Amino acid sequence: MDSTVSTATSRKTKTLVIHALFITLTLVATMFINIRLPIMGNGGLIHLGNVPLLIAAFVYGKKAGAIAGAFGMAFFDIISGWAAWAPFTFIIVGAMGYLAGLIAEKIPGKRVLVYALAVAVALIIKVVGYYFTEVILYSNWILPFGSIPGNVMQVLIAGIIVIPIAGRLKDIIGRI
Amino acid sequence: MRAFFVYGTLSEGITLRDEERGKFMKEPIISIRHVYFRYPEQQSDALHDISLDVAQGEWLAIVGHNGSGKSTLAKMLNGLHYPREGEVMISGFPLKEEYVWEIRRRLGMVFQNPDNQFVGTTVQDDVAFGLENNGVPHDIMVRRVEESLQRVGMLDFLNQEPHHLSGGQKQRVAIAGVIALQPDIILLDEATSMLDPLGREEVLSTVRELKEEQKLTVISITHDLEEAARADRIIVLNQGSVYHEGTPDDIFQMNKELIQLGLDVPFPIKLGEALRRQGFDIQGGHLTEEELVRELWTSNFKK
Amino acid sequence: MMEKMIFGRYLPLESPIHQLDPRAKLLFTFGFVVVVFLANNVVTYATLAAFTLMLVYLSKINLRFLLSGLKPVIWLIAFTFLLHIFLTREGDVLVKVGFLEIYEGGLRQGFFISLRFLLLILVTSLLTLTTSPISITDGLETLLQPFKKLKLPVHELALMMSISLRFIPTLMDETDKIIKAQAARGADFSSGPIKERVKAVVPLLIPLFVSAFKRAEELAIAMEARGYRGGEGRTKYRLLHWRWKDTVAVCLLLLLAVVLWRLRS
Amino acid sequence: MDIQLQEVEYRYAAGTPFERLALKDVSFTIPEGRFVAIIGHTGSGKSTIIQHLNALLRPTKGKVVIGGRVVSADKKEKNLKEIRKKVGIVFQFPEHQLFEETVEKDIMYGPMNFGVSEEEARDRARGLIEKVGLPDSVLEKSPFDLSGGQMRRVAIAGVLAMEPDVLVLDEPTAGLDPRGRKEIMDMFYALHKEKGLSTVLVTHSMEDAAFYADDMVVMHKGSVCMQGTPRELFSRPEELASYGLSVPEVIRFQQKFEELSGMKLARPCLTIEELAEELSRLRDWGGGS
Ligand SMILES: Nc1ncnc2c1ncn2[C@@H]1O[C@H](COP(=O)(O)OP(=O)(O)OP(=O)(O)O)[C@@H](O)[C@H]1O
Ligand SMILES: Nc1ncnc2c1ncn2[C@@H]1O[C@H](COP(=O)(O)OP(=O)(O)OP(=O)(O)O)[C@@H](O)[C@H]1O
Ligand SMILES: [Mg+2]
Ligand SMILES: [Mg+2]
Repeated sequence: MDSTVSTATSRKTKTLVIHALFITLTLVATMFINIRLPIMGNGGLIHLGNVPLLIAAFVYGKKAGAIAGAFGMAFFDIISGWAAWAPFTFIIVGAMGYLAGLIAEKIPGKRVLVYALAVAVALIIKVVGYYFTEVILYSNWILPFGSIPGNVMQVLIAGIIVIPIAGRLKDIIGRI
Repeated sequence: MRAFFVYGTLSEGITLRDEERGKFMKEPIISIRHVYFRYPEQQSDALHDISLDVAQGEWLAIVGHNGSGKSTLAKMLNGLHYPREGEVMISGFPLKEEYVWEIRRRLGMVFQNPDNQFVGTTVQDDVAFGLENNGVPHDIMVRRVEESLQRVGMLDFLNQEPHHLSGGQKQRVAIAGVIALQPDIILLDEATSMLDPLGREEVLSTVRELKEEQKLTVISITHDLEEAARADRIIVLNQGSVYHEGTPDDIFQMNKELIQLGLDVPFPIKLGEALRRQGFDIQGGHLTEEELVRELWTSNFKK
Repeated sequence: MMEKMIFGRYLPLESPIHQLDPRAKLLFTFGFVVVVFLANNVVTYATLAAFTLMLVYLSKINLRFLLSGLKPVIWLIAFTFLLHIFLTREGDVLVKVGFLEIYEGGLRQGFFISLRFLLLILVTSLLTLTTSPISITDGLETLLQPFKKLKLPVHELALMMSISLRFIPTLMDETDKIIKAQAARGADFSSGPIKERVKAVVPLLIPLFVSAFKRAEELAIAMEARGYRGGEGRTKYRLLHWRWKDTVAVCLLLLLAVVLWRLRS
Repeated sequence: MDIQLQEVEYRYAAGTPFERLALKDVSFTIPEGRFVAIIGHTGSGKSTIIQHLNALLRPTKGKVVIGGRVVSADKKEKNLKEIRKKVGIVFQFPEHQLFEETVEKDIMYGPMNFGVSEEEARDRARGLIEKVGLPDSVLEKSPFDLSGGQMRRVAIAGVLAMEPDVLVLDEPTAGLDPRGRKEIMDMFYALHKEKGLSTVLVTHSMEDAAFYADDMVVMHKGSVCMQGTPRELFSRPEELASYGLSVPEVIRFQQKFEELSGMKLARPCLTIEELAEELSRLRDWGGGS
């Protein structure tokens, strides 16, 4: 018996806990970590909820990304008065995390470019997904266009933040 | 394989194996023989040829500088990793994968950071966590949760969430979670080091009471010399090996050597030294202030 | 500073709705979301609204408090209303101001859809206001049990949710502490051009994630030391009790569905 | 530079249902060049106070005067950076704030935020790494490759690099082994002496307060309940005990001795050496007869 440290169960437990903490991080970042943009009057508050989900996807892979996004953001919706959005969020943001993770895992090449691609895909899912969600919720085809700029900014800024630090974080956890 | 079901659905903790074990009670409850351990991809051993015994009902303190291997040893005793070489017996079970769940039920750990071991959303959920893991039936579970919270004086906090508790209170809940499983041994890995003095005292006196009441064996890893001085026996670790072992009296006679090991010397010994330098007539080292006061008075003033 | 606010959505009152089994409330809410779409005329919408108001009344939650919690979506509802008024061209013209024409159909449509939206949000809010997050997790776990057969790790998901709930205040505190520690080192999170603001969050995020990794490590060790080895063979401390009241609640929803079905045009 | 707190009140989450009064009517002064210890049991408001010392928190009533600048509830102060540059805070577990790729960059982060040039910041980092007792070679390492105690030292260097006039320490030695504790405290004390740095120490260790501080402030339930020199305060053990605090070992020993012998030493002793001297004086002068 040479590999004396981590047994199969302990890896499973740790994965479970990591997923749980990333759900929390997504929620906390959505609620409390904001960047106020000098543009766009009152709508200039950009939350950073997409940051933990992208980091989960890049550092721990598609499953972590999907779980952090789906549970974390849907949970945010539920507790902050957007409960009707929650089921849609669960699917849309879950898919964002999953695909971002999948791309990061599967596509070879320069990390920065791969991550950028993953962010772009996540961006498309978010914009399209919420457009149709709101079409259903508002029973209207025009109103939902209003939320596109905000959604774009959110994912874009998250991408700008995450792409340079994802690699570093991956490196750091390798050591601790 | 699901051994825990056979002994796990304990009728009040007395299990077949417990009785069987009774025959060998004279033996130490923990015995470690020539144990080596190295973390993966490390150059040197974190534990190097460690041998020691722990007697049942004993309070053993383990001290040593940061990085001396205390936590590594603690985690090994709980089967969180296994020795590369050497033998370990805990509470009658050899430290092997197949017995690890038995061992974990009998050796409960309390860790340093009160926040990172609180699993439940409320106090009662947290205490129940270990019981749930061991498949304890619901009615027994409810009773055990209540009893153990009562013992640590936290019964009034049943539905509190952890962020409303102080560090000391969280640690007492952690202890409740451990004793709910009715273990033989409780292992504190710097369990009081993040607490304020009052919280520290609360936690330690809780453990002390429990030890008397339930004949627990206590192993406490600590940097706090006052705490170590109250143990029955102290083991000093240095760079992964047992450097010295003895009663608090023995250990604290080492004096300067302790400082070299990154430790400190207890106050009465330091004061004794200083007094001797001032020409007082003080015999060997005293471990308690009371002893020192008395000697200081009787042999220097009361003539 | 923000730590106690998070569970602020849950109001621990004593009401018939609070006392319902979380499973009943979850089923009821999911059902309601579907049933809402049955309404399509004045009578059905009125029934639906009355029903919702009855729920609010039963929950003993102050209506004003409830509405104040809806602030983030109120303007959306208003906006939906206006858009429908101006964009639907059905029925008679009611008002004509310049090139803007308001049709009767538009007014009705706008009103109905906003109302539907409002009711949806009210009922889903009621769920979270009357049920603690822990109970919701418990309820979901039990409701999802059948999916275990499809290899859905229901137990793990539930434990994961409850751990994440437990860590919300802890990680919020942590965020607050790191923000302050970096502010004390001169970090500026609130001024300068966008680029600077984006860069300013890096000293917050890296320590936050690193501490989360470390926590995860320690927590997993603590869990295993306490005998956690997956869902198998585990018993449960929290038990749910389905009572006749819960059956009544679910039946009430079915009744509502039947009534609406009958009354819709 | 003096810091004065004048009738400071602080409420967390003011104006919400979760409001919590953490400080009330707190007034005291941290005179330039002094070493002030703040003690009090857990939750008494110590950490809340120190966040007022560099305007991380603004009082909800009263004011804080920091070297001539006034921070108060009604005035929204601009340019707090200036204050933060002058008052450096080492938070509890400062190693949790490290984030840069190398130790050197992390130490340089603070000064560069305050407009110090890159070369100057680098020079400071190089100078400080030795001061905190680490070898030069550490500078190029990632902070995450260090041991806990080493990380703590790097984080401390990061605050010192801002060259503050006032250094505020919130339980800076928690979790270290005894040698580590002593080394770090001695380092702060040396800085205090060398540079005349005003130092504020929040601690649970009565020994440290007795040994290092010129003045002490005792907190209880958000108010200042005792103030004075360590010698004054530690001669009132009953009062301290009523606030959940104790006295240093030396004092406790002195009390035990006085009780047993019925004699009284000239003054409360704060260090072992002092106690031994006083005892020998007592013996020579009369106790021994
Ligand atoms: N997960 C790990 N991987 C690699 N090395 C490790 C790991 N954990 C500990 N070590 C190393 O093993 C040695 C012993 O560490 P251990 O944590 O047991 O010390 P300790 O005596 O508990 O110290 P402290 O007083 O700081 O808690 C140290 O040199 C440490 O760097
Ligand atoms: N972020 C916060 N939100 C709400 N209340 C808080 C917050 N931080 C502290 N408090 C409350 O303010 C009071 C004072 O807390 P503070 O942290 O200043 O105490 P302390 O003396 O530093 O305690 P310790 O010794 O545990 O560090 C406590 O009652 C605490 O619960
Ligand atoms: Mg350790
Ligand atoms: Mg504090």
